[in-house]
Amino acid sequence: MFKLSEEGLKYVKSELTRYETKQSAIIRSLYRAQDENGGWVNHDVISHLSEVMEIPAAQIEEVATFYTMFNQKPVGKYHIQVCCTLTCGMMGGRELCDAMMKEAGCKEMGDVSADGMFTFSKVECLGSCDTAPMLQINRDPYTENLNMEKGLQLVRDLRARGKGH
Amino acid sequence: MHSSTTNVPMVKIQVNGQEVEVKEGSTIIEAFYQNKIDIAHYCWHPGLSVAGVCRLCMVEIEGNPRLQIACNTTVTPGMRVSNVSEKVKDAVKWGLDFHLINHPLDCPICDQAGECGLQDQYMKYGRNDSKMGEAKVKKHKVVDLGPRVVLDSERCILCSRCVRFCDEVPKTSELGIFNRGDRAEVGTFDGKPLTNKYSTNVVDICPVGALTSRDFRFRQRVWFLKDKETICTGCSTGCNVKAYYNKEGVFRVKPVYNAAVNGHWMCDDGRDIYKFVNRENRLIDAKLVSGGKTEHMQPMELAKRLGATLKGQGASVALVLTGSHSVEEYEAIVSYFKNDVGTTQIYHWINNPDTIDSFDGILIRGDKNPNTKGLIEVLAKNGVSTQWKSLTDSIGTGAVKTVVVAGPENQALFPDMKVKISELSKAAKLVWMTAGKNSELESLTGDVALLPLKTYVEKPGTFVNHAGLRQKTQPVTSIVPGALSLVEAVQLFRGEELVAKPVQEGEKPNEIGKGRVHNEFTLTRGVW
Amino acid sequence: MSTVQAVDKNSTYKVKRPEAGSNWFLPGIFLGLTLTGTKMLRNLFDYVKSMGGAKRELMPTVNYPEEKYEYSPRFKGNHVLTVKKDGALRCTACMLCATNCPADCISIVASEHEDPTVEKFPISYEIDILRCVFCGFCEEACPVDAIRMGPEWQTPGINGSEFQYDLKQLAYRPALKGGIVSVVDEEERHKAGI
Amino acid sequence: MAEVKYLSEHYSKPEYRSLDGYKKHGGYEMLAKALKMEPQKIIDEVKASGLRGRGGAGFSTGMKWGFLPNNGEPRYLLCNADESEPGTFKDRVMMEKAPHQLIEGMLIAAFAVKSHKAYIYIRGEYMGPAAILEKAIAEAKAAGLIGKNILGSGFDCDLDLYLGAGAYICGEETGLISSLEGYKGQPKLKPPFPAVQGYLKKPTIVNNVETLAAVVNIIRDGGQGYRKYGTEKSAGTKLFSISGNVNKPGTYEVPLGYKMIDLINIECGGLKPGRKLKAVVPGGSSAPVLTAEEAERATLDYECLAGMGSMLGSGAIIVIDDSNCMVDVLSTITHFYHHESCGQCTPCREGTGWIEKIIHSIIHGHAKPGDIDMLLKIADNMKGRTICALSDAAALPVLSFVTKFRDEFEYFIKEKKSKVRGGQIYAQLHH
Repeated sequence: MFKLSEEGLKYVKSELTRYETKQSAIIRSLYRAQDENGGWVNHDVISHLSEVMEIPAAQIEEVATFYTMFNQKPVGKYHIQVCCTLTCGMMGGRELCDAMMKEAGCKEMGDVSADGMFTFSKVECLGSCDTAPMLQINRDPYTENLNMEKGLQLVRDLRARGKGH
Repeated sequence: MHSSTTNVPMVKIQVNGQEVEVKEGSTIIEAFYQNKIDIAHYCWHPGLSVAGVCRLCMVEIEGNPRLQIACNTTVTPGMRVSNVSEKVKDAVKWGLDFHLINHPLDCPICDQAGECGLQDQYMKYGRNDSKMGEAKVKKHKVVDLGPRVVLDSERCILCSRCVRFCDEVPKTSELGIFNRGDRAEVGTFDGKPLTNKYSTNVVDICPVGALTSRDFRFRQRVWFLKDKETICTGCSTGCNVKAYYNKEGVFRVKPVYNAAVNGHWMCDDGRDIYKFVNRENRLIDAKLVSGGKTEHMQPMELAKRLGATLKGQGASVALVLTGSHSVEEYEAIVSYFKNDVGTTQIYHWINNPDTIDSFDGILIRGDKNPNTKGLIEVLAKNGVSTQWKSLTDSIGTGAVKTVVVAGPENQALFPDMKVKISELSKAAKLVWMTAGKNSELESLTGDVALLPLKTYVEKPGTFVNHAGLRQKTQPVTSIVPGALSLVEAVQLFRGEELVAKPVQEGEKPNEIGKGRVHNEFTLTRGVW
Repeated sequence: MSTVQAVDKNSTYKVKRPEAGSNWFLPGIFLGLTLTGTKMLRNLFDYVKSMGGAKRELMPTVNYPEEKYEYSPRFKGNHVLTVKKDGALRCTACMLCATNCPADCISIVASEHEDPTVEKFPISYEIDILRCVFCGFCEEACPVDAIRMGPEWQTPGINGSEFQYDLKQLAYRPALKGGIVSVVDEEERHKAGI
Repeated sequence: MAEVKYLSEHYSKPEYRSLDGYKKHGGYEMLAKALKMEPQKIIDEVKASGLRGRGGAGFSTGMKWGFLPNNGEPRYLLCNADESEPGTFKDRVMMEKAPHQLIEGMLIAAFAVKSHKAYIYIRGEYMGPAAILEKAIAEAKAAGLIGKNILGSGFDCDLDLYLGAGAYICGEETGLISSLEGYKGQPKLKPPFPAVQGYLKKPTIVNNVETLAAVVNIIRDGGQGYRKYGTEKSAGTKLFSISGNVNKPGTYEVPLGYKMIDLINIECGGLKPGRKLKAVVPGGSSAPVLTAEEAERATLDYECLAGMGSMLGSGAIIVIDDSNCMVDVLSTITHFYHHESCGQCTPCREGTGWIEKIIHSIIHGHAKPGDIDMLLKIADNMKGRTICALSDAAALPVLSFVTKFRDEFEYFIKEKKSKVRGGQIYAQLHH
C-alpha cells in the first residue's frame, strides 16, 4: 500500500488550500506522489490520494490517466522522452530514439530496460524545435542539439552515472 | 426544468417551417423535444446537464453560416431553425459515421439491439455504408462495473450521460472517463464499484449497448417484449414505470417520465419488484385445510365456500390488511366485513414501523407499501381505529376465532412475515389471501385456507402515494389466470357471480397515461 | 348407327343409339393393350439390357433405398447448426432466426459464455420439426451462417418428442461427423477485424 | 526593417532575469505609472495600440478586455503559457530570459481589468522556466509587488503559478480553464464565453505570455508609440520561432509585415547548401502549409497570411526543404493531433484516429487510390463541427498538405514508396 511521506503529506495539505477549489491541487499532488512512488502512478497511489484529499477516486484517476506526464506503468531510473513531432520528426528524432533504445536494451517503448535504468517514450512537441532533435529526461531541463553519437554517448553516460550510486 | 410553475414568458420560433412556442431561455433541442419533432442526438437528455459532445443535434439557423448544436443554443424570438436542410442531413450522416467507425459488430450478442440509439438513428438519418477500411480501436469487453451494470467499452460512444448522471442525481461520481482521445473509456475506480441506489438508470439512459443490466442480461430480445405503463409498488413514492412482458411473464421495468412523481428516474430496488409477479414465485391454486383434510380447488370455489362460513359471524372474525392493495379493493373488503360479516376488527399490518418515514432525498421512501395512505383513508371513512395489540390479545383469549388476512402481495418487502404467520396461526381458523408462494403458509397445520390473489400488474386499481396523489393503473397482463383480486373475492364471498364489467370511460387502455410526457426512451423504441 | 328417335314426344333432344349387336368391346381392349404392351416390352428389354448396369439411365425409376435421388445443393432439408473450427457452436443466440421464422418453431435460451470474446451462446436451441415448414427463412436471417438447411430429409420418429430437435441433435448428430464448420470461420473473416 | 529588439531588448543580459537586474533596466516603473492611471484608460490605450493576441487567434486584446461584464463578480486573469503548438518556443524564451517582464505585464493587466487573482498556467514539461518563474514570483512577493496594497496604490492582486501535466488541449482557453479547475483539460461549451463565465463560472481573461509582456511597452510608449512598428492592422512586433531546415533556427523579434523570405534568408542564414525551399508552415502545425512560391510572396502579418489561406497563428515558422517527404511530415502532424485530441467530441476523437490510420496505411503501402479523397472528405467533415478548434487544427494541415502536394501522395499510393526519399521512409505509428 502506497503512503505519502511526512513532508509529502504536508505538501499535499498545503496545496489543498492554495487554490480556490481543492480539485485544482490534484495535478501537483499527483506529481509529488509519482515522485515518491518511483516515477509512476498506480491504483494504490490514487486511492491514498483520494483519502487524503477527500476527492472521489474516479476524479483523480480521470486526471491521472488524461495527462501524459503521469506514467501508468513503472519506468526506469531515467525516463527518456524523445520529441518526435514535426520539426524533430524531420530532423531525425525518431531514428535517434530507436538507436538509443537499442543501445539501452529496451525492445518496446515504455518498457523498462533489463538493468532498470531506462524507459523510452516518443513524446509530442516539447517546445524546443530550434534545438531539434532533443529529449527530456524525467522532468529535468531539456537535453538539446543531439545527433546520433551524442545520443548514444548520453545513454552510456547515464548508465555509468546510474550505476555509480 | 419544465415543471417551473412561474409563468415564464414564451418565445415564438420557427422550426422546419412550423411555428412553435417555447419557454424563454430554453434551448432549441427542448423546442424540438416538447413538440415531438425528430432531431438526431445522443448526449443530450432532458433530465441531465448539457454536454454537447456527440455533435449530432446540428441545426441550421438562418443568418448563421455555421451549423450550431441545438442542445446549447438558447432560443431567441423570431429565430428560424431547420434540421432537415441538405447541409444538416449531410452533417448528421457524417456525425453518425464518426460514431460508427470504431463501433464493434456486436448486434447479435448485444442486449440493446432493437432499442439501440445507433440502430434507430442510423436507420433514420444514416443509411450510408461506411468506407472505413482501417482496423477498429480495441477496448475492454464485459467489464464488471458493479452488482447491477455490465460495461462494454468498445460499444461506448463516450456521450458521458452516465458520468453526468452519477455526478448529478445520486451525486456519488463513481463513473469517470479515463485516458484520452479515442482510447478513452468509461469506468469506475476499481475498489469503488457502481453501487449507488440509482445505478441501473445509467442502463436506461445509455443510448447504446455499452451499459447493460446484469439482471436482464441475455434473458430476452426486446422485440419479443410488449410494454405497458403501470406504477412501481416498491414503496410509497409510486414511480411511473413501464413493465416489459410477454407470455412467459414480466421481464423488466423501466421508468416513465412524470414530473410530479419520479422525474426521469427510478431506484434500483424498484427494478427487482417485478420478480414477485412471475409464475415461479406465485401461489397458483387455492387450498383448504380443515380437520386434517386438505382440499385443492379452484380459487372461485374456495371463495364461495369461505363466503358462506364468514357471513354474519360478527366480532369473532378479524380482518388484517396491508398497504399493498388498491383503494377499490379496500372499499370492497372493508364494507363487506363491516356490513355482511358485521365486525369492526379490521387491523392495519405495518411492515416496517421504525423506518416508515425515512427518505433518501431522491425517490426511496421507508414506507414500502404503495397504498398506505389509501388504506388509512378507507379505514378512517369506515370509522375503524384499532391497535394491532388488541388483535393478538383477542386471538389469545379466543374472542377472535377466524382471522382473514388480505396478505402482502410482495412478501420480500415484509421482513416480519414469519413472525406474523406464527402469531396469526394461533387463531382457530385462518384465511390467508396472498399472491406470493410461501413455504411456511403451506406447511401450516390446523384450519387454514389459502386463496391466491392477483398482483398489481393483473388488476386495475388506484394507488395513493405518500403525497396523496391518486394514480390509476391498468392491468398489464394476466399471469395466474385463476387468481382473484380482493374486489372479485368479495363478490364471491357475497355469492354473486363474477361478470366482466364493461370498460368505463377513462379506463380505456390508452387513456390512462394520456397526460404524461413520456420518458424519451419509452416514447419510441430506443433513443428518439 | 340406328335411326334416331326422340326420348319422349315433346322433347327436342335426339339420341343416337348403336345398332343392335355392335356393342361388344373386344377390339377396344386390344387397341388399349397394344400401347401398354409395347411400353412393357420395351421396358423389359431395356431392363434386361441394363442388368449389366451399362444403360442405367434408361430406367427412370430409382431403386430406393439402394439408390437415392440426388437433390440439388440448395435442397432445404434438416437443419444443421454449424460449428467453429474448435468445435464450439457458431451460433451466438442472437434470435434472428427465431424472429424470422414464420412458424415460430425455434426457441432459444441464451446464456453467458466465460470467454469474453464469445460472450453469448445458446445453452438450449430447439426446433419443433413438426411445425417447421422448411422455408429456409432462418438460414437467410442468420448473420453468421450458424444454421443451414442440410441435405438430409428422411428422419422418422415414433412419438412427438422425437421431433423436438435439441442442440445436440442439430449440431452434433452422427451424420454430421463432429459438426460442419461454418463458412464464417473458414474465411477467417474475424481476423480482418471486421 | 530587420530584426528589432523591442520587447527582447535586454534578453541577452543574464542579470535581467533577477529582480534587481530587471529593475536596473527600468523594471516595474511602468507598473507604478499604470497604477496611477485609470483602469479604463489603460484598456483604451491597449485598444488604441492595436495589439492583437500573440497566442494564435490574433483577437484584439483591448476588445477582449472590453467584453468583461461589470456585474461585481470577482474576475480572474490567466496567462496561457501552455505553449504546446508544434514549432512554437517563443514563450519559453521570454519566460526564461525575462520572467519579471511577464509578471509586470500581468499586474498591469490585472489592474486594468480589476482582477485580484491571476494565474500563470505553464505546461508541465517546462520545468526550467517554471523554476525561474517560481523564483521571480517569490522575489516580487518579497518586494511587495504581488499581494496586498501593491506599491501603496491600494490595489491588491495575488499571482500564482499553476503547473500543467502535458496536454496540448490545455492551450485552448476553456481547456486551460477546465485544467485549472482541477478536471481533465477538456474545453467547455461556448457560449458562455470565458469573458462572461470562465474560471469557476466567473468572468475570466486569458492572454498569451507575449501579449501580456507587450502591455508593459504599451504603457511606456503609449498606444500610438507601440504602432511605430508593424502595419496598420497588425501593429507592433512579434517574436517568431523559426525551426526546420535553416542554418540558424531560433527566436527572432521582427516587426509585423516583415517579409518571410527575408527572415529565412537573412536572419536565419538561409537553407543548407544545395537544398531548395519546398514548403513553409507559417504559424505552427495547425496553420495550412505554404508552397515555396507562396512563401516568397508572404509577409509576416495576420492579413497577408490569412489572404493566402493560412494564418500567422503563434508565429512558429517551420522551413521544409526538398529533402523531406511531405507524406512523412504530415504523418507526424496527424499523429500529434490523434494523440492530443481530448476525446470529448466524436468528430475530432474518431476523425483524427481515422486520418492517422489512413496516412499510416499510405506509408506502409496498403492504401487504396480512393484514400486521398477520403482524407479530404473526413477533414472537411471534422472542420467546424466541434466544441473547440482542435478539429480544425487537425483538418487544416491535412487539407493543405494533400491539395498542395497531391502528387507525392498519389505517387506514394501507386509506387508504395516516397517520391522524395525512395525506399520505405521512417514513419511508424507509436502509441
